[in-house]
Amino acid sequence: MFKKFFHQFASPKTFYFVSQKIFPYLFWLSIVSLIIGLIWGILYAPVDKVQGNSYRIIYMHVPASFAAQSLYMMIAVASFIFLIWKVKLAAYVVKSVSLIGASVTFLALISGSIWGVPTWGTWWQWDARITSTLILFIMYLGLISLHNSFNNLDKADKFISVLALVGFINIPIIKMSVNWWSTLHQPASITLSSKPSIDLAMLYPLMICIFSFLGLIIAIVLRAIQYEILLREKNKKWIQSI
Amino acid sequence: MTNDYVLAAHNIGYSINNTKLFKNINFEAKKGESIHIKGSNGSGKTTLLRIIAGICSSSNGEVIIDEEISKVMVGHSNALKDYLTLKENILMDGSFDIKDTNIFLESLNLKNKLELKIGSLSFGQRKKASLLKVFNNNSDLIILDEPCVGLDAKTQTYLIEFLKKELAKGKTIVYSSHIDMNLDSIEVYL
Amino acid sequence: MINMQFESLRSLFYMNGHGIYVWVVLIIFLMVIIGLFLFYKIKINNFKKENNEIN
Amino acid sequence: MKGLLQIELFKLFKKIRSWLGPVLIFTLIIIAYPLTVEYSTSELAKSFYSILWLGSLMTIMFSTEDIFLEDYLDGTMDQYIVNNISLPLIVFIKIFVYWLLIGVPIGILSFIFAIAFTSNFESSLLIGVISFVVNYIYFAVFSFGNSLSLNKGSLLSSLVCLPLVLPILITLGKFITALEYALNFYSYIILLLGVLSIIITIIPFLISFILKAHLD
Repeated sequence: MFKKFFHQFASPKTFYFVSQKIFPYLFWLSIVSLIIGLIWGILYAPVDKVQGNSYRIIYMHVPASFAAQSLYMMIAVASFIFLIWKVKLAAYVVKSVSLIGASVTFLALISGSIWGVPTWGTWWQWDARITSTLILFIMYLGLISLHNSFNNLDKADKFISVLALVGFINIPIIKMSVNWWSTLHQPASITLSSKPSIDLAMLYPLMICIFSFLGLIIAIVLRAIQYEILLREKNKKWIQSI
Repeated sequence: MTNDYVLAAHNIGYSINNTKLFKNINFEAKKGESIHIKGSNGSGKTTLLRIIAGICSSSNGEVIIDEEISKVMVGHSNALKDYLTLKENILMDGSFDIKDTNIFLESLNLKNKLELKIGSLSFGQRKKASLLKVFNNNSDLIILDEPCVGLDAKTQTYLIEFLKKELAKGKTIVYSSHIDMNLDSIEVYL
Repeated sequence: MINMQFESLRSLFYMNGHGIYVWVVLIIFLMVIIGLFLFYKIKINNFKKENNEIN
Repeated sequence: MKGLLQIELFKLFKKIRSWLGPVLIFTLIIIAYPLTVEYSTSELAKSFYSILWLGSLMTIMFSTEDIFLEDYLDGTMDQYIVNNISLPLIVFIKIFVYWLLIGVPIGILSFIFAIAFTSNFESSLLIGVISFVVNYIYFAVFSFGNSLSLNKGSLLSSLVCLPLVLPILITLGKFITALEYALNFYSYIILLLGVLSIIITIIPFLISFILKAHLD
């Protein structure tokens, strides 16, 4: 019963048309609220006493890191569904999210690195969080290159989902061990992690930015999945009539 | 469906990247029968044989083989180790020893090659060496993918005669071949 | 709670010396979003074009 | 089971370059290391451990490159399935055999080199034991990576494996610190043994699933 429902809902065709309907709402809503959030954050939020204006990077950096982690979660769930119930759509999700996830993680890394210049005076710090984000980026790259190296996409789907699940189990282990490792060093005087009692006036725009960015990324993910469906199922009749 | 079929295939289809390689293949084989799989290059003969052997899984349909039945398969890749001698390769198989193999080694002209590394044998000799698995088997189902490629006329006749005897013994053979092997086979076209 | 933090356009761009970092990050941020969006838009459009030509 | 073990051991043993090569490369890395720094014994001992761990990591990464590739290409793997030989068992045996012929010598060499560099027998003995355990973990992880990228080269597998071995490297660093300052290092050994026991059980099934997908 559940399985039947699941298969029907997860049929690429249904998904294509449903997402086609959802996309514009999600996209424009996220765009508008992201613009509001960014303007609020960059122009109107109060200045941070310690870091000065450079802290405003937080309105781009934190949404990106948050999305980077959420997208990996999405990949893990999709791979699980693919491996257990053999739902093809889930494999398309894994494939299309991995590229977007990599770009978002790259965004998180580079914004963090630029933020590091005025606050730490260096581009790169072997801080626990940065290191685990770097590893996350490498994991995304691994997924992308693994999928790209196989001509037989059915095989590639299986490999990428196994790897994604193994990576998912590995993420908390990496976080723990990296945290553990960085206690060897002198703790940085200001870390990204310790936001000393963030002001509400800073927090509201941050929240808006986080969620609207996530919404925007999900809208793009929908597009990416649609593209993947078109590409993989181009022999199907319904696609030829689009 | 009666139970005396050793091998039965129903509506087998195989597709790569949503492109169908073949579909709706049906055949059944009893003991003592053979099946000749025919088709042009790239039509999926090897894939079909691999599906029958249980190495690949088909995209649709199913192959029913009695679980009790033991199989032997010789494909394009001959599963021989270049860096080992012929003797070591034979012993590695585990299922038979040199004594039983002696007759076949003599008739295949491999007797004096036992101590040579596989790497130094010719293509035909390697093919013969990989066919030893078939000559010296107790399996009920024999799967052969282009067994005659690279064999000289004498060995071909020898192989065909051998297979005829096996059929008479009640074994089942599934093979693909560009050469007609005169085994009175059921023909399956891809 | 909501106050404009900068008196002039000049101080907005300068941000007490931190402006360059903030604006560079903003540009990269927007570029990645727009890039991803356009990437898939173009790909889908190309696909549809080819699809229509074939049929 | 015993027969399979003998066969795999024999196969690897006969391929001398596949097991002697990595052991030699490991030796060369450790011997070359003092030549790259200015001579001073205390300095040498300081980063000796990093070189040791990275040396064994690299060696094992490189030595597992064709652990499954050969059997996949020459059709031996097809024969395993046709003959109903359990694939997880074969995978387990292969990893074990590689560890026996490459990992164990590297562990012994680590012990010898540790004495040479630190001249502390007890800690060197511990290093040797840890090296045995960690080498097995490396073999399992890199076999996993190489089974994924089977015929696509080792670049991909190193990309895949890096995040997986990172926690191990960090644990090793912690272990060395504990050893040097005479803290309680047994917890790290237990931790590594725990990881080892999980890996020994899970990896063969994971790899055999992947190999099966490759044959499909």
